[in-house]
Amino acid sequence: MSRSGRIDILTRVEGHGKIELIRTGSRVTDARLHLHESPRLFEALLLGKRFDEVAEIACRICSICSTVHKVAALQAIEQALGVRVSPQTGLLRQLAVQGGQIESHALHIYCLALPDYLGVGGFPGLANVAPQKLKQGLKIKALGNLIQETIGGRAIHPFNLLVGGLGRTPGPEHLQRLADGLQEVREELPDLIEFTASLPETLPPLFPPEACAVSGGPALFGDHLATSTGETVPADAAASWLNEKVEAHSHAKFSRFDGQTVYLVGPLARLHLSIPAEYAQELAGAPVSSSLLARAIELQQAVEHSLMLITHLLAAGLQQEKPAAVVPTSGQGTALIEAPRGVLLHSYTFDQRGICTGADIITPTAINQAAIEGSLKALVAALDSTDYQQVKTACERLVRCFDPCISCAVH
Amino acid sequence: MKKLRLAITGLTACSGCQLTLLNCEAELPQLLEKFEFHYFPLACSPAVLKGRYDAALVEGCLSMPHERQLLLALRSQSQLLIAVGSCAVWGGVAALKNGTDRELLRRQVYGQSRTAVGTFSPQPLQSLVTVDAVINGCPPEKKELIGLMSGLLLGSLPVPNDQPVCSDCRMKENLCLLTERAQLCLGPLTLGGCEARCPSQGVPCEGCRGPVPEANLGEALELFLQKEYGRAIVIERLRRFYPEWKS
Amino acid sequence: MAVDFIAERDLQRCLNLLRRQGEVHAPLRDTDGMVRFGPLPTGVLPDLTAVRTLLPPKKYLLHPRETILFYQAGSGYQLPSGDVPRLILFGLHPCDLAGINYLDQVFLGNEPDPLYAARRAALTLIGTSCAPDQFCSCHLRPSPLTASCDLFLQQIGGGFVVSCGSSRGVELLETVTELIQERELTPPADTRSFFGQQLPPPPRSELDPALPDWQNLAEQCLGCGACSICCPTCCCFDVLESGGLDGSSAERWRRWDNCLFKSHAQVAGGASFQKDRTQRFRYRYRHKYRGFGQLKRLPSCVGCGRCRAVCPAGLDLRPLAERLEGCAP
Amino acid sequence: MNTNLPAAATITSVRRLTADTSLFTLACNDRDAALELSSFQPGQFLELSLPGFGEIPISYCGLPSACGAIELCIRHVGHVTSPLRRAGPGDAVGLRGPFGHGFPLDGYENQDLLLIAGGLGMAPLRSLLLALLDQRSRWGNLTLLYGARETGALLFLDELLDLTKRSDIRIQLAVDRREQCLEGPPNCRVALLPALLDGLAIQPEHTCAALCGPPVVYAYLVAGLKQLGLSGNRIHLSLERRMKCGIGRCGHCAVGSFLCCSDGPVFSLTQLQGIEGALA
Ligand SMILES: Cc1cc2nc3c(=O)[nH]c(=O)nc-3n(C[C@H](O)[C@H](O)[C@H](O)COP(=O)(O)OP(=O)(O)OC[C@H]3O[C@@H](n4cnc5c(N)ncnc54)[C@H](O)[C@@H]3O)c2cc1C
Ligand code: SF4
Ligand code: SF4
Ligand code: SF4
Repeated sequence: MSRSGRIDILTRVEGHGKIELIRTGSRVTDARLHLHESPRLFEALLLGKRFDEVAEIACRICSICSTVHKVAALQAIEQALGVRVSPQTGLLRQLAVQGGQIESHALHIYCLALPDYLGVGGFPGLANVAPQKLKQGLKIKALGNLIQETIGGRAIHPFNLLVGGLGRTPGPEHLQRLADGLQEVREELPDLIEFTASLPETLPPLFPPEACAVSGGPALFGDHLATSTGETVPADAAASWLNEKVEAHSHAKFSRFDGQTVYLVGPLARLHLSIPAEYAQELAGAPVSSSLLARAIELQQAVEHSLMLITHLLAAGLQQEKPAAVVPTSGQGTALIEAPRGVLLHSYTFDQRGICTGADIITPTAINQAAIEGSLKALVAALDSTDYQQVKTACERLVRCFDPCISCAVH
Repeated sequence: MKKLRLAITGLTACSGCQLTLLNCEAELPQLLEKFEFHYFPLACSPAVLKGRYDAALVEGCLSMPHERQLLLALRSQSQLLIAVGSCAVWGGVAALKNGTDRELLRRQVYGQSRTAVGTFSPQPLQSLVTVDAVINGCPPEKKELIGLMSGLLLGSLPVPNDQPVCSDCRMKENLCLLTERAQLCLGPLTLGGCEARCPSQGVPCEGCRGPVPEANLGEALELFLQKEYGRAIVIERLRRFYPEWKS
Repeated sequence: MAVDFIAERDLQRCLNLLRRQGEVHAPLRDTDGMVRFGPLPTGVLPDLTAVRTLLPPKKYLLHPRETILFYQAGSGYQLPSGDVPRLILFGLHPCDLAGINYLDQVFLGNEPDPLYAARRAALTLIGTSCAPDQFCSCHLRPSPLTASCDLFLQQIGGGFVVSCGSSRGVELLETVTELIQERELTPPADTRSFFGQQLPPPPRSELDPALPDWQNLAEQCLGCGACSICCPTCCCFDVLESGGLDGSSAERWRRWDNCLFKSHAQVAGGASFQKDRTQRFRYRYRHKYRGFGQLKRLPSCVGCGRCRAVCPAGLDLRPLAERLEGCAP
Repeated sequence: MNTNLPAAATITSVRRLTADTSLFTLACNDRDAALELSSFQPGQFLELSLPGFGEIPISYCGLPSACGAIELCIRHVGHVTSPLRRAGPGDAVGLRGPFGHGFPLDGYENQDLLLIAGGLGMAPLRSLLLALLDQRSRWGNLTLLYGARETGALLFLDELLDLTKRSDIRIQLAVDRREQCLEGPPNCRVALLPALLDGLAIQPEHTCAALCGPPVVYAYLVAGLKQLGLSGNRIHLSLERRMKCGIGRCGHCAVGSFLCCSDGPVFSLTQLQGIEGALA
């Protein structure tokens, strides 16, 4: 005889989700993740929209990752319409995406995850128990926002990123200001990494499934998926490889892959596929819960990478460029980018007039659903407990390790 | 002074308005001194809606039945209910195809599956409850959110603005994209307060803050058509954040 | 007649000498092709051929949005403090000078507005002559407002005829004596001659609401506000106050307002004394062509043409003014 | 006085007059400012600042007082006036004034005076009434006609009832409707305010009328007064407009080519003749 336990809303994650705990007798025997976010039906909303409207609308899928949605959408559109952007635009977009990575990771580490380790309910609690950490987190987060704002015009839903280029190119003084901020933050990151590595383990060791990440381009960018199983999937085949299916208990589609293997995307997966030498030890065979450490390491990488991009841009000398001209034409384009939470795919088809006739958007949290549920089940089994509250707390923490972005998943 | 007890949540939306609050990094410490973020699922655990709230800040529109329940609960438990962001105020991006049958849209995404069957055409909060004040924008301006918060401390609500984006834009002495560049800029029809963010960077206003009072749609449409924008394109653009524009 | 003359090639040196007296601001054509008043970088020449800048010089006297009071519990309301830098506005056309003259009458009459007065005192005005275009109406309708300034540079072939309008102007002229040549010539009249004229008083009769023109204007107007914002003599402002996050401080600020907006005459409960835009157009017209309040019977339009140049709907009050005011517009 | 800077003042007492209207007594913290602010003519107004909320025009409601106390009668309706409902003794406010032109007291010398107030219009007219009674011998007959929505909304009813005991003033009240439970005051009719003019015995060539009320009744009152034979320059009305600065700069309060703040708020009917929207 089984019955389901109380379903609580998930907190300190983006969007609306629940965990359903199934009990057999008094023992919790199974868990299920419900992403019951209200769908906005973006893929349907985009149909019939002209090419220059698609990215503006699509970035509204999610606020935390709006910059990367915008850039992914633009790249897919440009590919479909055969638009080439200047190298400067490419670099600036990369920088904006790195800014998003910094903001999102700082938000997760300091505001959403750290409270779990310090025994408080959220950032207001942190202000009491670890005010310096909160201050540091907010500073890094603000810097990530400033990068996005400098390039995108706004930290959320960046309007300055357009098909073919940018509205206004930031001046060297703006980039220099970013570089100064990045330099300052850079100094503090080794301590942060050490700190996250030193945090006590609170979950039983659960090991992630196979890893999948975008590859073949500069950091976070690329043209194909690479996996820990050695597969290489080109962008235009990625959607069918990810194999999204509708499931009754989730408003987000599930990636079913080949029906056998489950893949993880996101910081741990990315690092797993290219482990930086200095962290090889910490990360080799790391459990799901080391995602906090993974994010701290990625934060450092994002800061380093941003500094490098700025150096390049400043050395080349910034030009005020007009966006590349667009001649509407029919075509299809698919872009892959690493969003903070993992693989993001935007794919569009346009007709002769440049009107969107097909849209497919696959987001990291949707891809991760299978991995999250698998881990939840493993956790419940590992705990083998009748203490409902204990299981519930552990499950919530586990879900947070994946930093799900449910608005993205259900879009 | 006793801290003001807040409920902050989102309905059908992207969390951008709530994130805008979290993006007020400089002001957050001060906010923590004055407000208790009692119900704020995005950032605080646990999230149990309980007791009376001085104010509820609600992001997003209504598109599923359970959201109606939540909104009614927020309304009945809160002294003030504030609609934050264009989705909550106008319907926003999610509502841009409100003219189309929702079931058709649902099937375009989910096929024949019974997933998300309850979804209905997105509606602004005012369609169900009384809203005491609104903050516009997709996303809203930080400045306006902070203004709302400091107003709450005093016991006042924001005075509604009725100047269009063009006014902000002209005050900044920008080049006018509509008259000088014949671009499809929605500045004259759109509620200002964003300091003309987009036109100031040479990007036409996309109307993210919703319509200004007395927006002269007919005449604006005429003007856009003269500048050789097809009717359909103009109408599509107009409806991006506010589905109620009549063509 | 003997005049003081500065050769065009000496303009740069002249500006450099003036710079010693304060930062020089002048019309500059930007990369976007628009002309704005702004700080003149050393080595750059102002655009003296441009007919008008986007915003008039009123932006130096009344900022689009500015804090007028600070409040702190315990110490009460306080005026903003701080130095007002000395500025030299170079290249003001007669209409803009007349615009400043109008603002002076509004903000310095009776009890001077402290912010305005301080900024005004720090301004030196240097005018130049110009050639009206199709939007201008300064030369079609004389104005009782004066185009007075400290120095005026009349553009004639190869240079400028310089004249002083104030003791400050005389002082300034002394600082550039090395560039002054004495010439024997009679400069032709320029648009200054249309200002400072006695006008027959405007008709005392009220504006006729039945004229179809009001309706036409109201229907075409987009309500964008550009006309008032860009007008050198529109100076309606709104005043707002907001509290600080500390719960004990506040700030009061004013910003430019517009008589064509719905809220302009709205009072508590939403009632309005200028309910529809036709009525508000009469208000605008009255202010521009007949004047009101303390400046009753002083028309405020200086003919700079900005409202016509910036109106997306291309609205123009001139034909109406021509009919209603009886004389050439 | 600096035109932008409000003088600091303190609320010394608050009296709730009706459900939505309160009488505030204020004292200036500074002697000079007190002197300036309390030398006014009935019908003039001041600008009242509530820190953090803003500034609003309010008519003087009492008499110029030697000790500098200022009475204001305020209806709680909006952004600034609603929070004033919570204000109490000791609270800090700011004051600028006096502004505008009041009722022409010198012109009223030896005249019979007819005061007509509707609703909140009683606030400035109380000031006028008190001034007239203060120098009672300067004027002829005094009549006050005062109407409100209902008995409970009549402002200063206690004071007015006291005055009815005097023989040198005539007071007639009117309410649109009378609440069931309340017994109305003796001299109160259920009628619209303009109806009180019907058959009123006055000598039009010796009478001046001072009006203050909601815009909607002005047209009816004016028609009634004309019927009684009063000429336009004997009728004075106090107008209300949106105001921001109070000193003729912000441009919001225009009435034709007048500005309500500096040319008014009290105008003679002759001045307003032919001005669109003046009497709404
Ligand atoms: C000369 C004069 C004398 C007045 N005397 C009194 C009085 O004695 N007692 C009293 O209760 N009220 C009086 N009023 C009306 C009072 O000024 C308004 O009720 C008040 O301004 C409303 O402000 P609010 O912020 O509470 O309302 P809101 O409706 O929130 O105000 C919105 C905005 O409109 C403006 N506004 C709204 N209503 C008016 C109005 N009626 N007049 C001018 N501006 C307005 C306010 O300045 C504010 O900026 C007088 C008005 C005038 C012009
Ligand atoms: S650019 Fe757009 S917002 Fe700016 S003035 Fe022109 S139409 Fe208005
Ligand atoms: S300019 Fe328009 S689109 Fe841009 S922020 Fe303002 S309202 Fe939104
Ligand atoms: S510029 Fe033209 S459209 Fe805009 S408010 Fe003025 S008259 Fe109306």
